[in-house]
Amino acid sequence: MESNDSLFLPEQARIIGERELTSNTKLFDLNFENGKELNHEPGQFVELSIAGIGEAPISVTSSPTRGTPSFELCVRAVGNVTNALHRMNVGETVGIRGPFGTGFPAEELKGHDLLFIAGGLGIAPLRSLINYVLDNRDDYNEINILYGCKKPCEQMFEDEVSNWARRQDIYHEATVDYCPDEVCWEGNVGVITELIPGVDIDLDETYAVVCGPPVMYKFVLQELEKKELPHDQIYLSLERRMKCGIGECGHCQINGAEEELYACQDGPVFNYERIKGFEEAI
Amino acid sequence: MKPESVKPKVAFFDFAGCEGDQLQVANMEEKILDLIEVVDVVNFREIMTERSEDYDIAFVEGSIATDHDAERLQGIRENASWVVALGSCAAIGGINSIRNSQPYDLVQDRVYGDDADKIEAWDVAKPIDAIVDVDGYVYGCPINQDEFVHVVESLLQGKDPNIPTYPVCVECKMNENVCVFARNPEKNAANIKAAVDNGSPAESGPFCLGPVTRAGCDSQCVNEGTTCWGCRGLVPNPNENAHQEVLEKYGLSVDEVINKFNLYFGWQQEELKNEQ
Amino acid sequence: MSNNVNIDVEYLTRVEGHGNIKVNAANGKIEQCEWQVIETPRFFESMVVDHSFKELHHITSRICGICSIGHTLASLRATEDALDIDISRQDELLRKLVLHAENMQSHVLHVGYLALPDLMGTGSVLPLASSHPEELKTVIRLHRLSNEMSELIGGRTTHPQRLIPGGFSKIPTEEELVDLREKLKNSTNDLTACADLLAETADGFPNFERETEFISLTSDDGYALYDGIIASTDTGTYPVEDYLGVTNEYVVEQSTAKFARNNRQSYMVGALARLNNNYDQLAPMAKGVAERFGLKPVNHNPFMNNVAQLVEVVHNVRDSIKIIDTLLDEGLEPQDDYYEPEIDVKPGRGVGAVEVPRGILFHDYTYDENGICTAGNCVIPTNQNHANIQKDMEKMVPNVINMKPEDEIKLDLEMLVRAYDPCISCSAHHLDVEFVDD
Amino acid sequence: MKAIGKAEFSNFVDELIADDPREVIGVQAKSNKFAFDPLKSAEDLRLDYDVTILPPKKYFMPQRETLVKYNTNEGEMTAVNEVIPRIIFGIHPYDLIAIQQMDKVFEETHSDENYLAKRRESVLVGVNMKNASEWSFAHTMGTATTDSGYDLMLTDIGDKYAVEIGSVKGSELLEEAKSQLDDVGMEEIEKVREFKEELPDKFRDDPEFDPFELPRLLSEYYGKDGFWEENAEDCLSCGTCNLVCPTCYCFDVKDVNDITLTEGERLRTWDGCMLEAFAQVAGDENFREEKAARYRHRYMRKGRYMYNKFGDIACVGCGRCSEQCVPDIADPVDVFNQMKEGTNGI
Ligand SMILES: Cc1cc2nc3c(=O)[nH]c(=O)nc-3n(C[C@H](O)[C@H](O)[C@H](O)COP(=O)(O)OP(=O)(O)OC[C@H]3O[C@@H](n4cnc5c(N)ncnc54)[C@H](O)[C@@H]3O)c2cc1C
Ligand code: SF4
Ligand code: SF4
Ligand code: SF4
Repeated sequence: MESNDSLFLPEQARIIGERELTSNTKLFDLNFENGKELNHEPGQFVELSIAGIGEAPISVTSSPTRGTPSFELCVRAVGNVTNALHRMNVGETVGIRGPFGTGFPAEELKGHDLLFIAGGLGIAPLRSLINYVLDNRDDYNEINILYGCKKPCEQMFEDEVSNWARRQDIYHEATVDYCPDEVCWEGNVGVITELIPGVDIDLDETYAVVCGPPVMYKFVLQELEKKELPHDQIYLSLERRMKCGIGECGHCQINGAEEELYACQDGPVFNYERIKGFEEAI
Repeated sequence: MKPESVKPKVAFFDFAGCEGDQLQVANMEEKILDLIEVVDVVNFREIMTERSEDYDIAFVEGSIATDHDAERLQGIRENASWVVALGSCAAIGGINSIRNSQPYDLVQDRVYGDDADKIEAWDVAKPIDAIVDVDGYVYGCPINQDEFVHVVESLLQGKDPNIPTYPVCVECKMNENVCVFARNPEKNAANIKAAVDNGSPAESGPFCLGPVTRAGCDSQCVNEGTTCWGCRGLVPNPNENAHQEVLEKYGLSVDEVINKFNLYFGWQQEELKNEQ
Repeated sequence: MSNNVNIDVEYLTRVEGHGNIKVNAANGKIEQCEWQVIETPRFFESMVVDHSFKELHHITSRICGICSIGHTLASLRATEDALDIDISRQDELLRKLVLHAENMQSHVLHVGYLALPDLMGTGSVLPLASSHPEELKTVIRLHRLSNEMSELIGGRTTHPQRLIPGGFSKIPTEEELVDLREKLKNSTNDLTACADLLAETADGFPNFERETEFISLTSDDGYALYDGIIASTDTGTYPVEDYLGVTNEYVVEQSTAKFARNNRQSYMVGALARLNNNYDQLAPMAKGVAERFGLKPVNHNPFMNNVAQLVEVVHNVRDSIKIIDTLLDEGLEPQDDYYEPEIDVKPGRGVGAVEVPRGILFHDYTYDENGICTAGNCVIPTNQNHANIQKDMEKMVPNVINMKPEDEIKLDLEMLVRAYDPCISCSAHHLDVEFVDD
Repeated sequence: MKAIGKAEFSNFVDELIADDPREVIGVQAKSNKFAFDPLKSAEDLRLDYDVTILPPKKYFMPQRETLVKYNTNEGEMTAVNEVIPRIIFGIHPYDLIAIQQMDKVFEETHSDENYLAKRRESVLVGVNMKNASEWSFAHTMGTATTDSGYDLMLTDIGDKYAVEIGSVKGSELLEEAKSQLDDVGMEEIEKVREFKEELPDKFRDDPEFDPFELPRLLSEYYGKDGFWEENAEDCLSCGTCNLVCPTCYCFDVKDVNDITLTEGERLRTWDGCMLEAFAQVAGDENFREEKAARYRHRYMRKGRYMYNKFGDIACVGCGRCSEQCVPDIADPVDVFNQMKEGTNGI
């Protein structure tokens, strides 16, 4: 970035596509006005900005291998910026800064077995890596995808998910915490941790990649612990409050016994070995 | 989001209060003209004759202390999509709640003497959210115009206004005031020493409620040379005990501390007690 | 014309607080004609009890947002009287200045935003934004000037902060005063424009007179606002301490506020009363405006109160310039930014009387040896006017009842009440208090 | 080193106030305290102050700063960087060191022009401490003097100020006072040396720790049962200790709109990690909900994080937090001593 540039001036991106995924989550397809590419890595995020409302960090959910130069954001309406975005229409513009942060180590994972564990909206950042891996299928070994939601209507990317289920070269399991009687659901019922014991894990070869709501991590990690998966073979993507995305504002700092990390720069993707002693992390 | 072509209709109502908050709105001068660009003011008894029962946003000023007022407020609630408490009397009971801690027969007697029976009012004054659901709050006695604008602007844009949850000290420090507790070091030191030596301070000390009061006023009273009186009410999680200790350490008696907390916090303290 | 009249104005608009007008006439005979005050009581005289002398002005300022500066000053004067606190001449001049600011703000608001729409036949000031944009901007400019002035001296337009027992916590700088003086001088055109505007529309005021008593402060030192003694057009002067003997408040069924009477069944306070008592002390330019409207003492048309308010605005501006000149000539004595005067606390009772926009205001406190209030009493101008409003209505209705349609009668009555600029929200307290013996 | 008579120095400052296009800032009395404020006259400059209420960081990272302006109708956003060139008189060494730490943050993380441009356009005139606040422990932190970070550095040596030149900017500023400058001899150099030698006596003598053990001590105390809870018990979560600290720079960003909803600004404002909502995210999740967690976090920042990142201990010992914390619980000496004594005892 040129030194005369403001770090805080977003670039304009136009909404070129919009799709409802669940009652409160939408997928947005965006294109920079100036035609440039985002050039992100799976697991990185952008600061999404709406003038008059504010900014929010959002993971890029599309894989850099697909659909470029446009990129996709999967956004749940929970607050000011996200609600405002949901009210916007195709053709309107938003501001984008980024991509920021350290994403998944796609290189390091090459040649290994992968176990994806996604809870709810956690699928958003994972989808980027999953599709990246599928587009470079030969570089990776076995692929397991576990995806859990509260209830069937909250499952997202149904077409892609059913594609995973159809593919022979992927092991995929979906689960919901509960299923209302009137809804037809073919997957499992129960929390996502219940799926983990059923997965065959080659302890030397498997990397687990986990993303979900804060409460999920503790229980998933307990299950992986039972499997004795080495800690440095687990990657997690964490959420924190962020006001700049670039390591200045101080909000996303996580303190540990020996060191402290910034979710926006050192993360949002962390190796579990590195943060396991951090009381504040999980 | 742009304001829709149909402007939202805004109404102002007042109950027991000084109407100083509506005056703050009237005092916006030219900005009022901007305001009526984006909303239709359909009811503002203080400055206009027309009135309409058809409105979207109701700003309500003043506390509730009679059955008649409570019914009127319920009517407003039914008509409006959004009810916003305007000012401390409506939002937290405000100065009206001073009397809540006084025995009601004494209150009546002091003011109306033998005619007390002619007066019908509740034994306590309540903020409006004790009667109806409230969608937004503009704190302050009087309200801060910028915050009012922010709340209106937020409502129009469908976002939650950003109302500070931190105490007044934050703004006070940003304004680089000399803290009330640092203005008279000799006297403070003597007080603290006396408290240590004989168990009670020598002289009534300084007081500031800034450390437990919700910010948003830009620490205006301290800027003007006085002290934070607590008019915007308590922060969501006040450390009242620690603050009480501070006030006592600097020389306030327990009674004095209670009196200061009662200036504006009367109703909120009752609520905190009930929660526990 | 209207043999049967049923006027029921609930929550009269464009006044402070809540008041109803009820008129009932059948076959030309009046059955009911009432000015009702229905404000929820707020019990200030009880709220002040047990609080420190340092807090009383803060609490009683909340009696009324519109005259919060006046209430603060009356409160401080009562406290200073009770505790024998002297304030410096500089502080006194600054207080006079801030009182001018409030008086001006309130009058501009009343004449420009509240009364003018009646005269122009609109329901509020808002339509003037498109029909009379220039006139409206003139009014807004004056209004803003007065607010800037009260902010500069009092630290805030409403519920001022800098006014404290013994003086000021913070004072303006000389540069700020020079700047303010310049702005006040430059407002002459706006003042004239306002006078023109009112003059164009003044024939809209009903031609109505009723002889009554006018009470205000008066002083040898000038047009009395901040200090003086009580003066009545009927019965002469009284010391401020004797206010209870003048105000004689009493309870009526139709009102949560009290009514007052002195020599007659009612009396009037406010701008017109002040003008009637102290006309000769007006600034020359203000007198000029009064003459333009043919306003001479003693005037008995309550609608002329609006004109009297405009005259006072001019006086406020001119006298403020004079005060600033004095302050600058004498040189502003600097003081600390967080000044708190040393005060020796002693028991005592004190009365403070100040002319606020709507008339003479009394605060009366008793303190114990720790400076804690044991009793308080406030007599508010609007309370003193209620009876006069009632009497005016009683005279006006029979005159018009067979001559005008109900709508016009209703408007006349509303205008009548509004002419008093009643501040009902603050008038709805106090009746009698037993005073603890000194 | 040069020297300038005190009267000549006053003239020099007055001339700058009158003629220099830049804003001239200096330490002045504010009631019974001191503050950096625009100077109206050299008379008001108080180079004998103990400590200012706020550090001079407010000139490089203002309390409220517009980053972006936008017009919602046209969907246009423009970057804003309002830079007022300034000459700032009277910065104590610990504050100069704090500014150098901030420079690293804003330069090395990214180059943040909103900060850096303001720094570039300022001339910093330091002054060696004639008086110290009773809370200051700059001596312990090694920040009582500094060899860098200033453009000019003054030392009061009686009827003159000794002037050390720290940069080209500094010598350019001195240009205007050239005729009044004296060359210094042994005597003046000796006086400056003596001045610095007497410095340690001005500071409190209770610190028992060495700054560079702090990262280790903090690691030991990170998970210490009850330690942070006890120390934070009376915390009001008021953020005073953050806001007054010369090395605190955390910020919030918010949009402020005008009533017509067309124009608005994105503001950066000071924030504080001691405030309850600092680590709160949507859905009411708060990663540092307890005041003890926030209290610990602040110490981790001061004593370890900046050290790990830049090699600096981010407490310069100014004592502002110690003095201004209303319940009197924010004194780093107290907390660091507790850790030091505790570990000694183990
Ligand atoms: C790295 C990263 C990646 C993410 N990826 C996604 C994603 O792909 N999809 C998605 O839907 N979400 C994602 N999130 C979560 C998303 O950023 C939040 O849901 C979003 O910030 C909410 O913004 P908002 O303006 O809608 O919410 P708001 O709650 O209105 O405010 C924005 C943020 O500021 C905080 N805040 C604002 N005002 C206050 C206040 N007064 N007090 C306390 N806190 C306040 C909120 O807690 C919230 O974190 C991600 C978060 C991170 C950190
Ligand atoms: S609000 Fe009060 S206690 Fe807080 S810093 Fe300001 S003066 Fe001190
Ligand atoms: S200054 Fe003191 S009370 Fe305030 S946040 Fe810091 S430690 Fe807590
Ligand atoms: S932590 Fe306290 S003593 Fe240390 S630099 Fe910050 S304010 Fe000064």
